[in-house]
Parts: sequence; structure tokens; C-alpha cells
Amino acid sequence: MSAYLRKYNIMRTIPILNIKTENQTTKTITFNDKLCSRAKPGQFIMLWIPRVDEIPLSIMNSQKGEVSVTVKAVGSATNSLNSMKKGQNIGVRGPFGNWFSTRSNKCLLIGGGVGIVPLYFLLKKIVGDDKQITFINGAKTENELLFMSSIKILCKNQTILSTTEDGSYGYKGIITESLTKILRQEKFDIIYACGPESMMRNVFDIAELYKIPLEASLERLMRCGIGLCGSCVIGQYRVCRDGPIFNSKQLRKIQDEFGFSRLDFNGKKIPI
Amino acid sequence: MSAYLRKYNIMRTIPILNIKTENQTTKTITFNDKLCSRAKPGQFIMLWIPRVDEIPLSIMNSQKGEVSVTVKAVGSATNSLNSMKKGQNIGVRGPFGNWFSTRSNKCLLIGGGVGIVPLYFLLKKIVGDDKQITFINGAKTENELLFMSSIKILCKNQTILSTTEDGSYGYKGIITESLTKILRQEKFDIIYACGPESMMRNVFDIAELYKIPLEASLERLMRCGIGLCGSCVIGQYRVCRDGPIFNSKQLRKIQDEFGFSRLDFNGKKIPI
Amino acid sequence: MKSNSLETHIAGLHLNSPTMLASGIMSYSVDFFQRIAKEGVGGIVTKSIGLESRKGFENPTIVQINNGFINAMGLPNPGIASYANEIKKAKNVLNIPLIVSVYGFSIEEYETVAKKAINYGADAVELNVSCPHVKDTGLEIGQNPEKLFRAIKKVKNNVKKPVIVKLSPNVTNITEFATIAVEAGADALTATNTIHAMAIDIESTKPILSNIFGGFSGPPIKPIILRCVYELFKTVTVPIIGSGGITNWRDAIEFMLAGASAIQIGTAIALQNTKVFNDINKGIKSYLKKKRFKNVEQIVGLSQKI
Amino acid sequence: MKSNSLETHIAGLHLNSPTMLASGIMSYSVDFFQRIAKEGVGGIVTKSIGLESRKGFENPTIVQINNGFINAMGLPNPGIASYANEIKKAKNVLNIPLIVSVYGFSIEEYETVAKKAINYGADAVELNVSCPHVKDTGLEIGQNPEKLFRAIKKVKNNVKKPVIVKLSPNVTNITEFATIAVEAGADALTATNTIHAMAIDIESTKPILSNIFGGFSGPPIKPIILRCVYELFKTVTVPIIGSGGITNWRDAIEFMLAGASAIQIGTAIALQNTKVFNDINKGIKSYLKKKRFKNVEQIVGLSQKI
Ligand SMILES: Cc1cc2nc3c(=O)[nH]c(=O)nc-3n(C[C@H](O)[C@H](O)[C@H](O)COP(=O)(O)OP(=O)(O)OC[C@H]3O[C@@H](n4cnc5c(N)ncnc54)[C@H](O)[C@@H]3O)c2cc1C
Ligand SMILES: Cc1cc2nc3c(=O)[nH]c(=O)nc-3n(C[C@H](O)[C@H](O)[C@H](O)COP(=O)(O)OP(=O)(O)OC[C@H]3O[C@@H](n4cnc5c(N)ncnc54)[C@H](O)[C@@H]3O)c2cc1C
Ligand SMILES: Cc1cc2nc3c(=O)[nH]c(=O)nc-3n(C[C@H](O)[C@H](O)[C@H](O)COP(=O)(O)O)c2cc1C
Ligand SMILES: Cc1cc2nc3c(=O)[nH]c(=O)nc-3n(C[C@H](O)[C@H](O)[C@H](O)COP(=O)(O)O)c2cc1C
Ligand code: FES
Ligand code: FES
Repeated sequence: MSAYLRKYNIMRTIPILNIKTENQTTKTITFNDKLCSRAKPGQFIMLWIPRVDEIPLSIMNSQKGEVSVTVKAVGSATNSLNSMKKGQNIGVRGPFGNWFSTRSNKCLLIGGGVGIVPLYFLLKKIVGDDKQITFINGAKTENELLFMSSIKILCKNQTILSTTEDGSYGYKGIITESLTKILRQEKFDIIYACGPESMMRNVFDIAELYKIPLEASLERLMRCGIGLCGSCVIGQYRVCRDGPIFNSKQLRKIQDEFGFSRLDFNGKKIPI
Repeated sequence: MSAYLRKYNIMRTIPILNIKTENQTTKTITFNDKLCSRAKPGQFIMLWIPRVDEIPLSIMNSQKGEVSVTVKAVGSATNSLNSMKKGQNIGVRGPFGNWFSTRSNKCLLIGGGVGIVPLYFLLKKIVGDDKQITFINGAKTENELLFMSSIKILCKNQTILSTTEDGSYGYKGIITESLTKILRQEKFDIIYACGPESMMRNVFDIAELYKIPLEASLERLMRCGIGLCGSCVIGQYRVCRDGPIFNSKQLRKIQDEFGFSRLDFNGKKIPI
Repeated sequence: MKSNSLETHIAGLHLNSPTMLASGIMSYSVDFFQRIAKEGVGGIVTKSIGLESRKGFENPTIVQINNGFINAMGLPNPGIASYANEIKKAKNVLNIPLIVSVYGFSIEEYETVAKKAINYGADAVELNVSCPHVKDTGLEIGQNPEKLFRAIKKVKNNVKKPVIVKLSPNVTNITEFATIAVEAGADALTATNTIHAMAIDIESTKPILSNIFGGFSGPPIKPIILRCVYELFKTVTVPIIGSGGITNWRDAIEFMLAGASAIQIGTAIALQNTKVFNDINKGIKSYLKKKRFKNVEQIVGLSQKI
Repeated sequence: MKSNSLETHIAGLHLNSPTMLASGIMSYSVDFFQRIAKEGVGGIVTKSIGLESRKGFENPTIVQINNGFINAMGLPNPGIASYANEIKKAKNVLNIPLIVSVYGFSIEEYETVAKKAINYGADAVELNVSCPHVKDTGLEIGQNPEKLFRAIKKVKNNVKKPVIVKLSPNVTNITEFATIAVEAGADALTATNTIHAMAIDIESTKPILSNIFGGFSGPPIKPIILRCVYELFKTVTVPIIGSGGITNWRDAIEFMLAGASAIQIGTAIALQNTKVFNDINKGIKSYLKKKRFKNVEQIVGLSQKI
């Protein structure tokens, strides 16, 4: 059960400090926010685009009061956000939700597409801690593999396995094949996963098979972000408040829904 | 300008812990209250008698979480309070207002009737501090002189001058005569006064004559106790918030009103 | 049946504790109902359900101001047909009363949805005639005496289970509407829904909620809703369920002393999390014990005796 | 005249700053008015004054709930005849507009008191038709469309100075009453008075205020009153003065963006002390500068453009 402090949920409106283009569809947006700059990897914010929308976004990085999110344009809010200019105002609430544990030693991070955002943040935080890290990232094609150059620098003594569906970079294939391959050879203390839910469901099933503890970052529709409205519910959990990170034990309790169904904007259960 | 913290003004309802009869009309009521037990001499509380009234009362003593007020029955609220039993509930807000300064060395405390309540509290706090104290108390008659036995113990190395109008105890006469007498002989660093306003006005005029700084504790009708409603206004000051203790400089600013006029319950200026 | 000092009765419904889940709070999923049942919730009110499904408003749908919230969800709900499964499932797995909250864009819709909800197994319906932000439902009926009367009457004539009416505080005189509701047959009243409010962001100079206006809930509105309950207790004889800013057991007691037979918890689930039901129930129990009351029903309306 | 970005105009009154003293707050004494004049208050509204003097209710007349207050002072006031001296004195020593708040137990009383206040030198009157706790005045008129119209009209016909009408938020639709007020001749509207509320002490099981009910003020009511101002700005063309929970410059800006031409400060004097006027004025000034607005009138109602 994650903490919730009133001040986190009071919206702060602040100008965009910096915008970086990651690829054709994805940008990284940086702003100043004290509360969010203390966020832990896995936590998210609610970002308001005035008179457009308010959407949940994982925190990608935070340091010295500066906070970054990485946004893939997939619809009206994300497109509108990605076309904003430096200096324009956005509203921020958060950080919300729980975070990845960082106790384990031999870690496997597996992320697909924009799902690697919180894993990248996690990587940055744990990479100096004398841990053995394997980072598996995957995307449809090379230029959708995010943060590659930073990841290479961060992981110079660690393992990176990149996968593209079209083979334009790293292994050709889907990311879970890389996972199975490596688990056949090596044992890990923990797997951290974020990405499309069907991929994460596969990761879960594989992790169960190999009996490796998993922490997966889930996504659901979010409105309140603080455990009140019910939009993000999965089983007995609220992704915003009890998650977004769920461990193997919790995932087992929601295995009928995890990877299969979610609520739409009407609160109706629909297939994923 | 005195401090005001929100929590002070949230009413606490608590049982009466103890009741002590001081004389025919006056009782001391003790209760537990953490906030008030940190009050300083001169501060007051608003005391609620459920479904009867809420009245301002000076704090008479406070120690180890226990707080006492001394109440003279003069009307419906004070009569009703003084007929309450141990264990019955009263409501308390406060402490409010400012307090007597305690920097000066050679102090004269002068109080009339139930007005000695805050002076008694002050005496208790400063008597151990290597100060030279003269305590002048006065009343109509002997048994209206409050706290005499304690005061005698507290002031065993100090001066006590008691005055009664009927001469039943100490000097016969009015209290300000004692004051003039002593000021002709001695110089003081400060005078602290509390009592009927006409008496305090006399004290003020005498203190001005002898050029001795004065701190007087004023009384006005009080409703809110926190500087909002205007019931207690005197000149530009609110007795509840800017007082109840006023120094010579402030008293000079309100000398047209001090001792002469006050607002009644209708907000109408009436003679004192 | 074991005696339980927290037992409460509302229009024939038997509640093990007077703390209920308010409508619209985490109320899509029966799994979540089970979670709070473990915390001792006495009864559950579902999200307000209409005839058709609704997407609700765009985000932001909620904004926090101090310790209160202004929400304009826009009644997102799957519609009664889809919700049937949840009602049935709830009745299978829960052994506490399930009250389906019902709204409609017409008197007929209220009737149809209420009938269906009861047929699917609901123990009662709560008519939401007080939603402050969706046009043509809620307030448009809750603020119109004549429509209010007809809507309630129609539902009453067609369902055999208790009909609770959730009133709006956004009226000049709530007792007038309460009287109408009771005359039309309401078995109990929920007092109240949220208060019409808004927030503006001074940096962007824009209203924050996509709908501009929303309903204010949480601790800031408590003294206002408490007054509504106090006034209602003087006016009507049917049980009153308090709803507005109740966050801890002291608030709960205050509402019951004012005249509420039970209370609903909404915003406090965000502020205190799901343990709030248990915390409140425990607090009420200690209070009853300390004050030597035999049961919670003894304190209902007690503050009216002065 | 030196240009001043905080200058505001309300129905012919010229205010050096948009922050005003709300009625009933520390408003018996001209000395106190002088004190806050030094803090930059732009205009002063007196305690509501009636034809006869009134003692008000017994204590407790005020109770704090979180950072809000519920008060039921009961309109203690010396009556217009006694207050004449203060008005005259105020006009001698103050060089900011003095607005006398007026209440009455009948339409005629409103008229008589208003006329006298203006004769004694008031720059305007504010009609308190919205006091939530004294019977037969205030709300009884403010919630009755027909009486409201006649009271305002009568005053308007008999005084040559601006007539401001202070509305109640305790109504189903505030714009309806605003429209009536404006039709009757109101030169400006104050939005709003306090909200009907109460508090119960759970230890003694009794209501705290001697009058049981009172008016809720301070930060908790801000989002509700802000909504009133926003609605009014859409409805009427006369200036609106915001009053409800304004505690800092951000609140003040929010009200002006919603449509208030000036704002009144009440409860914040307890919460922040008298420096609140200066603090707010300074904050508004910095905001205007940062956002490159020339003057405060430019931001009035700006949030309505979306
Ligand atoms: C905890 C969490 C973390 C996220 N982190 C990131 C991130 O770091 N980077 C990133 O690019 N995206 C992230 N997302 C997804 C992001 O919120 C959606 O892409 C965005 O809301 C889409 O909005 P839209 O209007 O552009 O698209 P739309 O056209 O409105 O919707 C496209 C899809 O986005 C999803 N979506 C829309 N609105 C919401 C909402 N309010 N809440 C959740 N999902 C919604 C739905 O699946 C929808 O079908 C995260 C989502 C969650 C729940
Ligand atoms: C700062 C301050 C400290 C005080 N300390 C003490 C104390 O330690 N012991 C003590 O016995 N008395 C004290 N008083 C006076 C006490 O508050 C009044 O005696 C009491 O309020 C009388 O109430 P009643 O209903 O019994 O009398 P009433 O018959 O109502 O009134 C008698 C007189 O008491 C005064 N009074 C009444 N109501 C109030 C009120 N709300 N606020 C202020 N004065 C009021 C008026 O002068 C009135 O004429 C203090 C007053 C103030 C302002
Ligand atoms: C996010 C949210 C959604 C709500 N949805 C509904 C609803 O669908 N139907 C309804 O009758 N009330 C709804 N309400 C009102 C609550 O049921 C409750 O009456 C109100 O919030 C006051 O109680 P509280 O202060 O405990 O939250 C909603 C409130 C919130 C905060
Ligand atoms: C102690 C007190 C007394 C008040 N007296 C009056 C009054 O006499 N006439 C009036 O019109 N409003 C009166 N009001 C209402 C205020 O003028 C103001 O409209 C209200 O408190 C909301 O503003 P605030 O939140 O800034 O206090 C009073 C408010 C308080 C708190
Ligand atoms: S987004 Fe509202 S409960 Fe999670
Ligand atoms: S008692 Fe209200 S201002 Fe002092």
C-alpha cells in the first residue's frame, strides 16, 4: 500500500524547461518540480495539458529538482503535449504509486517500447550499486529503441540484449524470446518488466516457469491517480494507488485479468 | 502582534479534573490540556460551558499538562461554571493573546480582585529568577484577597503589600495609594498591572508620572478571541489578538479610551 | 444473531456497521467490494448506473483543493445491461447489502434502471437525483420539485425493494425537497451529494476541470452537510444516511448525533485508504463504550435535544 | 493622478487596490480602519448596521473547523443612529471608500438605514440580504425573489450613491437572484456571504454555536464561492466583488480570473492578521508584472475565455 501525501496531489503549474526529441514519435520533456524530483523509479505523475487532457506518465529521470518524462504520441493528449514549446505551462500532480524494489542483486530488466521509461530510471539508480544487471529492451524497429546511447554508457560492465522485430538492431524477433533464451542459461534474483501488457503477461508466465520473482509495472486508464475513482482497478487493486508495480504474488491474484482484460472509459470490462 | 496557530483555536472538550473553592464567589477549576499547559502568564482561554456561554478567562496556573483558571461568579456564565461538578465537560480554545515580558529585574506587580489571576501566574514563573519583586494586591475585604497563603510562601524573600478597602487585612485603603507610597521611595524597572480598568488607568497615570514602564492586562467583551469579530477593539488594537497585555507606549495611543469607554455587546461605545 | 453495537437498520436493510461505501468511489469492481468488506464496510453503494453506457468527461476529472476534491467524472458507467454481471457476482460473493445507485435522463430511465438493478439482485436502489455536473440528469431532477416527486413515485411503484433518495445540497431549502421525496415514497434519504464548485489555475488562467464545474467533496464540506442532516432529522421520519466529508470516527459520530442512521465514505478512501472503514468502526465502538451507550442507534439525532 | 496597476473601479467607486475589508470583520472602530488603510486596503465595508441596535447572540458565536469558521454573531451592531459618529469620523480620517453594510427587518428598514448611512457620508451601501443566521432579515429577503427586488429598488430610488447587493450562496441558482438584483438597480454584486453550516461537539453531544446554525467562511468555501463568481460573470454586466475564503494573492487572482473586479477579505484577518492586505496586493502586483499585464482590470474574467 503506497503512501499518499496531500501535497503530492495539489497540482503545480510550471513551464516546460526543455524538450528533447527521442525519435519520430517520442519526446522527453523536462521541468522543475521539487516533489517529483524525489520520486523513485516506477512512480508516475499526472500531467495536465491545459484545457486538453491530463494523462499518467512514468518518471524517466529526476535529479537536482529537474524531472523528465518521455512521451510517445499515440493520441490527442500525447500529440498535443509533444507539440508544446519550451516555456509553455503544464500542470503536474504526483509522484504517485509505489516503486520497484532495489534489494536484489542479480537483476534482469525487460522493457518494450516506451515501457522502458521507468526501467531506464531504475537502471540509472541501481547501476552503480555493485549489482549484476541484464537489460533487455525491444521495439518494432531500431529507432524505436529508446535511450540506446545512454544505456550503452550506463551498462558498460553489464549485459544489454536488444531485440527488434524487424531485425534492424540486435536480435531479430520478439523480446520474450530473448528472455527465455537467457533464463535457460542463467538464474536471476529478480525480473523487472514494463511494456505492452500482453508482453508482460508472457514475461509473467515465463518468470513463473523459471520461478523468478517478477515486478511488473501495469497500465490502466487513470483519472484521479490517488485511488478514488475506480478507473484503474484490476481485481482488488487500484493500479494508481496499490501499484503501478505489482509483484509475482499480487499478479497471481489477478491472473484472470492481467494480460486479458481491462476497464474502458465507461468502466466496462473489455479485452486487452 | 501575538502569534496565532490554527490548532489553538480548535475547541477541545474535556472533563473538569478538579475544583477548588477560593472564597464565597470564586473557584479555581483545573483540567488537562496540552496546548494551554504551555501558555505564558498573561494569556487567556475561551472556556465553553456547553449550551450556556463561552467566556474569556486568564490562565492562573499551568504545569505538567494541567491548567487552572480562577473564576469569580458575576453573572450567568460564571455562576453556571462555578456550579459545575468534577467530571463534567467544558470546552477550551486557546491559549490566546500575548504575555507579560519577563526581562526586567526589579518588578512591581499590582492586581485588584480577580485581576491578580494572571499576576499570580507571572509571580510563580519569575519568582525563582533572582529578581526583586514587590507584589501589591488589593480587594474590598480580606477574603476577597486571592491566593494569599501561596503568595506568602512564594514571596518569602520578597515584598508583599496587601490592601483592603475595609482594612480587614493589610493596609486600609485603595490599592493605588499603596502604589504611590512605594513609588515615592523606590524605583522599579517595570510595573505589571491587572484589575478593574479604572484602577489600571490610575496605575497608568501614576506610572507615567514616575516614568516607570507599565504592562497592563486589559479586558474587553470577547467573542471570537482571535482578532476577527471586533468585539474587543480598543483604538487600533484588538485586546484578544494584539493584547491582552499592553505596554506604556501602546496605552498612550489609546489613552482616550483606556479607563473611560468600551464597546458593549451591541458594538456601541459606552462609559466604563 | 450475535448482538453487535454497530448494527444499524435503514429502511429494512440490515447493516453490520453504519459505515457505507459512497457511490462512485471505486465502485466498478466486486473484487474491490470484497476488499473493503474485510475492512468492515456495512453496505455498498455502486457507481451511479444509467440505461446506456457513458464515457464520462475528459480529464482532468478531479482536482484537489486543500483536503477536498472537486470532481466532474461525468458519470462514466457501463450501463445497466453490462453492469448486470457485477451485480450478480456481488450478490454471490458479498453478504452485506448492495445498493445500486441509479441515474437517468428521464423519469422513465430512472424507473427502468432501478427495476433492472433490483431484478439482477440489488438489495436496494439509491436514486442519484443530485449529480451536480451532468446536464439533464441529477440536479435537473433533484432541483425540480415536480420532477423529483414523479421520478421517485414511479420507481417506488415499480420496485419492491427499498428506495433511497440521494439529495442535493445545492438548493435553497433542502427540507423542501426531502419532504417531497418522502411524500413520493422514499424509504430513506442520503444527505448529500457534492457541492457545485470549481478551481482555476492562475498560471494558465484556465479552469482546471475539463467540465469547468464539478462537485466538491471531502472535509471542507462537512459542516455544510452536517447542517443538512440536522435540518432533515427535524423534518422527516425516514432514516437519513450522511455523506459529505466524513474522514474519521469523530466525523461519523457528529453526523449520527445530528441525525444520520448511517454514513457514507467517499473522499476519505483517498485520504485515509481502505482501512478507513475499520478505523471508523473501531472509533465508534470505543465512543459508545466510553459514553455507555448500548448501541449506535441510541445516538442518532441526540444533539437535537438541547 | 499617478498610474497604479492595482487601481479598480466598482460602480463609480475608485479603489487604489482591489482588496477590501469584508463586512463584519473588525468593523466597529475607525481606528482599526486606519490601521488596515496603512496596509493598503482598497475599500472598507462596515459591520452590517440596522435601524435599531442589536446585542447579537450569546457565545459561542464562532467555531473553527479546520481552517474555516462558522459564525453566528447575530448581527450585533449599535444601530444606524449611534453608528453615525463612526461614519462621520471615518470620512474625516480615511481617504478610501467607506461602504456601509445595511440590513433590515423590512424593506422600509433597508431603505431608512441606507438613506441615513449615505447622509452621514458613506460612499456607498452594501445591502446584506444574505445573513444566514438572523431570522427575518438577510436570507429571508435574499432568498425571496420578489422581496429582494422590492428592497433593492426602494433603496436605489432613495439614495444617490452606488448600491451594492451582497448575495447568498445558499440558493439553488445564484444567477437568478443576481439577475433580479441587477434589474432592481444594483450597481455591483458582492458574491457572497457565508454558507449555512453547523458543528456538533461529540463529547457533550451538543451543537457548539448558541444559535446552532451559522455561516461558514474561510478557505473551505473558496471553491464554492469561486464557482458563484464565475457563473455571475457570465450572467450580469455589473462588477462583481468576490468574498469567500480568500487568504492569499493566489486566491485573489483566482477570483479575479473568474470575474471579480475586487475582493473582500474576512476570515483571513484571523488566519494571516492585518498584513494580509499588503501581502495580497504585493502578490497581485508581482503576478501582473510576471505575466505582463498592464493592470489588474485586464485579468478580470480572463478564465472565461477557453
Ligand atoms: C502508470 C502509467 C504510466 C505511463 N507512462 C507513460 C510514459 O512514460 N510514456 C508514455 O508515452 N505513455 C505512458 N503511459 C501511457 C499514456 O498515459 C497514454 O499513452 C496517454 O494517456 C494517451 O493519451 P492520448 O490522449 O494521447 O491517447 P488516446 O487516443 O486518448 O488514447 C490512446 C490510449 O492511451 C491510453 N490512455 C488514454 N488516456 C489514458 C489515461 N487517462 N490513463 C491511462 N491511459 C490512457 C488508452 O489505452 C488509450 O486507448 C502511461 C500510462 C500509465 C497508466
Ligand atoms: C482577557 C480576559 C481575561 C479574563 N480573566 C478572568 C479571570 O481570570 N477570572 C474571572 O473570573 N474573570 C475573568 N474575565 C472576566 C470574565 O470573562 C467575565 O467575568 C465573564 O465573561 C462574565 O460572564 P457572565 O455571563 O458570568 O456575566 P454577565 O452577567 O454576562 O456579564 C458580567 C460582565 O462580565 C463581562 N463579560 C460578559 N461576557 C463577556 C465576554 N464574552 N467577554 C468579556 N467579558 C464579558 C462584562 O463586563 C459584563 O458586563 C476575563 C475577561 C477577559 C476579557
Ligand atoms: C470521484 C467521485 C465520484 C463520485 N461519483 C458519484 C456517483 O456516481 N453518484 C453519486 O451519487 N455520487 C457520486 N459521488 C459523490 C459521493 O458519493 C459522495 O456523496 C460525496 O463525495 C460526498 O462524500 P465524501 O465527502 O465522503 O466524498 C462521487 C464523488 C467522488 C469524489
Ligand atoms: C465574524 C464574522 C462576522 C460577519 N459579519 C457580517 C456582517 O455583519 N454582514 C455581512 O454582510 N457579512 C458578514 N460576514 C461575512 C463576511 O463579510 C464574508 O462575506 C464571509 O465571511 C466570507 O468571506 P471570508 O471567507 O473572507 O471570511 C461575517 C463573517 C464573519 C466571519
Ligand atoms: S485512477 Fe482513480 S482509482 Fe486509480
Ligand atoms: S474577540 Fe473578536 S476580535 Fe477580539
